[in-house]
Formats: sequence, structure tokens, C-alpha cells
Amino acid sequence: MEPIVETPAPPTDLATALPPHLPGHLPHMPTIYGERLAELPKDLYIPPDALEIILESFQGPLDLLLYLIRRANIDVLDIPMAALTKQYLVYVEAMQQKNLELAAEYLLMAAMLIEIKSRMLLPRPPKVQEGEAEDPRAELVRRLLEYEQMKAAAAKLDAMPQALRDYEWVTVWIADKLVERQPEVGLHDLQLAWLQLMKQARMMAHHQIKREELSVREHMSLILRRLSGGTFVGFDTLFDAAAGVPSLVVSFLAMLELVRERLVEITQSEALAPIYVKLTDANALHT
Amino acid sequence: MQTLYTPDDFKRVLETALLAASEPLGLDELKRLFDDEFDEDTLRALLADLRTDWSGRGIELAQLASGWRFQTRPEYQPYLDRLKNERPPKYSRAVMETLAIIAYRQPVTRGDIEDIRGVAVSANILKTLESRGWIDAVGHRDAPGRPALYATTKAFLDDLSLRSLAELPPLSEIERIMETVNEPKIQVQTPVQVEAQAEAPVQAQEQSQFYPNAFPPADDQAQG
Amino acid sequence: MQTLYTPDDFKRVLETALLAASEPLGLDELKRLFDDEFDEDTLRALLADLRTDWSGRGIELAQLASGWRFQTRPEYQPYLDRLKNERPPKYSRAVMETLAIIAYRQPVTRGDIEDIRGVAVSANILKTLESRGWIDAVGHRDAPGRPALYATTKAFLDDLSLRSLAELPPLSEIERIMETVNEPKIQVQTPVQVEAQAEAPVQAQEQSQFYPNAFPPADDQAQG
Repeated sequence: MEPIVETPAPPTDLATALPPHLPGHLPHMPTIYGERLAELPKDLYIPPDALEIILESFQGPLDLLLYLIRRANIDVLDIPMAALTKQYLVYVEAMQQKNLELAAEYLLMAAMLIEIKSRMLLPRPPKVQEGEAEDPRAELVRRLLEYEQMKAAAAKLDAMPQALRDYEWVTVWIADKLVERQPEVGLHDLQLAWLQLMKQARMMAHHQIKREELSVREHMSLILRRLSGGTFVGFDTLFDAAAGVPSLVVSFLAMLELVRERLVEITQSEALAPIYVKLTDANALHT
Repeated sequence: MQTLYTPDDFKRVLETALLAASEPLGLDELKRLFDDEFDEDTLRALLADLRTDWSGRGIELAQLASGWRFQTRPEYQPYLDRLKNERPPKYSRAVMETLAIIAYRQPVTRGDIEDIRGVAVSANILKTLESRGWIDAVGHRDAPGRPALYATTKAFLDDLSLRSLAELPPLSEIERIMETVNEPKIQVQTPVQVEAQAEAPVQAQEQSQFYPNAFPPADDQAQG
Repeated sequence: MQTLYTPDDFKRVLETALLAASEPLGLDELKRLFDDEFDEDTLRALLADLRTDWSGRGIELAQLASGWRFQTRPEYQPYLDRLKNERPPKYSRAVMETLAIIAYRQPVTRGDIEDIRGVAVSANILKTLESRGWIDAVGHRDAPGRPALYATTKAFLDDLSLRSLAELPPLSEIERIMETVNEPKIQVQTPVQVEAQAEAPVQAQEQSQFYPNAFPPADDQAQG
């Protein structure tokens, strides 16, 4: 068992050392076998107001133990169980005396510490497989180290820039969210639509239509548009000589087609007089 | 904390605050940004300067009734639309087939379209295409009921980046595609009437009465 | 619609979309912005270029777990805070420790967290982290009661400006401490995730000043 040297600390020392976020420097610590050891005085002076704050700042028994260990600068891998247990119980008793709501975990830990301490007093039974004694403190140390690791990780996470706390997202107003989106149609879509029609109609397929004919029909639409006023339009004004001969021919074919489909009528008062074109009466009435 | 010395530094803070804000920021708030070190005139000058800095970008600094805010320029909306998760709207098959028929066979009446499609064409379909500005009535056929003749418009050509209808894919090419697509190869009969239909739409109106069930009418409901 | 010719034009569209986006944009979405005209390398080059353009401003282009996003630089936060009426959430140590355990040991059950912390974990702690969108239940352990297994989300990485869990600050190395001591030999389990952290950058030096309530920096003492 480790030798324990009890050093009464001045009452003020505890008060200053208690805030858990301060590194635990205890002055006048004796050094035993090259290691500094420390223990709290038995007659603890705990400022009544401070206690609650201090105890509440511990996240649990592991946190309290770590604080005691680090504060006394004890090697966590070689914990003097008697001293630690004593100090721990002082805190727990203080909590109970102050009628603080003590989490069950604190009492469970107290029992565990006492149990380890008593096992330390017994000769260690050799382990069968390894032939090496198992330290009764092993599990406690593992838990302390793992918790300490996670505590440090939590501090590191908290130190990282965090959205909304340390920086903000940029989301610029989109000016016209309300514009209705129109379907996009490409040539391919038209082709596809026609393909569908053809598939449907394959029993009567073969809509072989020449490219020229399409132009003829386009010109039919153009001429109808020009005549949409309902009045007579000069025949020659419907042809654009500058467009070239092929265009003229197509326009002429379109005109013939319109006449054939009785969409327009062509009039000439006498031979060699100007030729006029207008929509057929029925047509014009409704445009 | 960034320390501020020059007017550029102040503009930087203004810019950052305005870009991060979710609401327009009024002059009072902008003043608070600098612990009320500046008067409104100075702030206005900085804001005007900032607005100039952003000219020619996809975002502009706009002054609204409730304050200043950055907002996207409408010219960039089409790009932003591409990011929207919702699937782009699509015209139903009925609309597309009607459009194809009008494009290739114009000028055509509703009856012509119905003949080719084999099903009734609802007024909605034509209205959809008319309100898009892609088709309009260019006249009326001298036939019973004087049906309107539909043709495609210049806007249609523009929206499809065509200079003229002649640039539409030739139907022969489409047929070739169909032949390669259809496997096994389908023997296609060539009824004489069809040619007549293409050439003489007037007669086609009666034609449909002869084979009203020639086309599966289910398509419209299924796709529309 | 703005027509695009030069790389600057493309950058302008990228910038506009990224500034207006309410979520980080992934490469797939950015590709869609240009109708998939660009491959990922081209986009990455444009993004890197854009990031350089914004260096020295109050806003930076950050690459996060779920994509790219503009965010304000922390140096400017004190100014932005002046506009805020309420303080941003500050999480308690209990919440941060729970988060750390989930982040580094995921997937874990509430029982696992309680084992490590040595105290009961209140439902509120998990609810706080869930409602922030930082953790969620990814499954259930095949054990009595089928407890939920918690893991961190992409939003957690995004909110901490991380691209992946491998970028989390490395854990203090407890196994190194173990090696220095021969007696007594203590078996400490080394979690699998620790391997990933070896590559991650070390950036925890200023830790103590950001975390005033931290206990004495235990790592230093333990190793020094």
C-alpha cells in the first residue's frame, strides 16, 4: 500500500483550488518516492455557496475522480487507492450534508472504490492464462482514461468553428422565385411525338412527306397570316423576289394549295389587271 | 475579430452582413454593425459603392422599402431553375403529338388533328399551346362549322432555335428511326387513303368515321 | 437568360448559384447548372478559382461533407452578432461530451454513452442533438430492448466545416500513455476509429482558450 503523507492545507487553498477548470496546483506538496502526493484535509472547509456550483460542474463520479487525480498530479496508472477513496468520500459526504441531490452513480462509485481498495490489500491471485496478477484498479483506470479522452474530444469539438455560433451560411434571396417554369421542348421531343403517332398508326403508316412539302405548308401559313386583315392584298406583294427562285416556287405552290383548299380566293377584274388575293369570305368573317 | 481601417474594410463588413442576412437590413441595423460609428450619409455612400462593385455579377444589391438586400438577377434564373429538385414540367403526350401535327401539317383544323391522332383533341390542349404562344389560328377552313386553322408561330421557331420550319427534322428521317427502333421489322401496309388524307384534309373529316377505333384512345388518359 | 462565353461567365453562374443555395451544392448539382457540359475536373478547377477570388473577403467558399457552400468567416462573426437579438445555442458540457462520444465511437447506444460518461444520459441531451440535426438513430442493436444506435449526420459535418469524420480532431492517444508504464499492465481497448484520425490535421492547440470551462488540459499533463 502506498504511503500517504497527510498535509493540512490552509483553508483558503481549497477554496482557490476548487474551481474545476483551474489546474490543481497544491503548494507545499511532499514528494514520496519521487512522486508528489496529496490529500485533502479531513476538516474540509467548503464555502457553502461555492459547493453547489462546484459539484454541479462535475459531470459525474468519473469527472470528479479525474479532477481529484489531476489536481493532485497523481499518475493515473498508479493510483493510490486509499488516498483517492478518502478524498472522494469527503466530497460525497459534503454533498450529502448539503442535501444536494446526489446522483446514484456517485454512491455506486464510492462502493466500487472501497472494494478496489480492499482488494488491493489482499495478495493478488495469479491469473491462469498470463500468469500475471490482474490489478484491481485496471477497470477503473480504463474507464477514467476513456472518459478523459472523450472529455478532451468534447472540448476540441467545442473549439471548432460551429455554424450559427462562429459563422453563418450565405443564402442570397432569389429574386423571382414565382416565375412559372415552362416545359422545355426540343426537336427531339417533336420527333419523338411523331414517332409515337407513327407507331400508333402503323397499320396505316407511311406518311411520306417530302421536305419541300413542309415548306409549302409553312408558306401557306405565312400567306394566311398576311391576309388575316381580311382585305385584298396584291398578289405580287405576297412574293419576295429577293428570296430566290426556290422560295418563289414554294410560295407559288403554297398559293395554289390555298386556292385548292378554298382558303383564299384570287380575283382579277380583267386581263392584265393587278391580281388580288383575299381570304375566302367565310374565312374572313371570323378573323 | 477582423479589425477595420479603410473604407474597403467597412464595405467588406457591410457586404458580409448583407450576404448572410435572411431579411433586408435597414439603415438602423447597418449602423449597429459599426456600433453606430457612422451616420446615414456615410452608410449610403458605402452602400452605393458596394452596389457598383457588384454590377455585372449574378447577384445585385437591391434597395427595398424595408432595407437593403442582395438578390439574384433574373437573367440567372434559368440556371438556378436547373438546380430545382422538382422534375421539370413536361407536356403530356397528347400536347406533344398535337404540336407535332400542327408543326408538320399546318395549317390544320382540330378535326385534322383528331383524324391523325384517332382521338378527340380537348380544347385544353390547344389552349396550352396557344397560351405558350407556339400556335395560333391563322384562318378558317371553308367547311361546315368553319373550323379554325392552326399554324405554328415565330415564337415556336425561336424557342426551338429554328430559322424556319424547313429545319424541322424531316419526317423521312423519323420514319427511318422508327424502322430501326421497331424490332422485329413490321410490315407496313400503305393504304391509299392515308396519302389522300395528307393531301386533302377536307376529306379526312369524314374519314375518321370509318375507323373511329383505329387508334387506342387510352393513351391520353394514361399520359395526360 | 444570360449567355455564357468565357470561364469568367461560368464562374459567375457558379457563384450566383452557390450564393443563393440554401444547402451545400454537390458536384452533380453544379454539373446540372451547365446541363452537364462540364466534367468534374473542370468544375473543380472553376471552384478552386472561385475560392481564390473570394480570399480576403468576409465570405469564403467552403467544401463540406455534402458539397460546396459560401459561409461567413469567423473573424466577422463579432460584427454579425451585433445584428442578432438572441444568442446562438451554446451547448452544455453534457451535450458536448455526448456528441463527442457519438462522433468518435459511432454507432453507439445510449447505454454505451452512459458507460463512458459514468452517469445517466437524459433524453433531453439526445433530443437537443437530434433536433439540431447532428445525430440520428441509424439502427438498433440486437440486444435486449433493441436500443437505438446513434450516429452523426452529414449536417453535423457541414456545421463544423468538415468533409468527413476523418477530419475530426485526433483523440488524445491513451495507448501511448500505457506504453510508458510497465506496472501495472492495463488493457485499454483501442477503438477502431482512432486509425482514421492519424491522418487528420492537428488543430487542437488553442483548445483551452476556446473552452474556458475545460478541466486542466489533461493530455499535456499525462504526456509531459
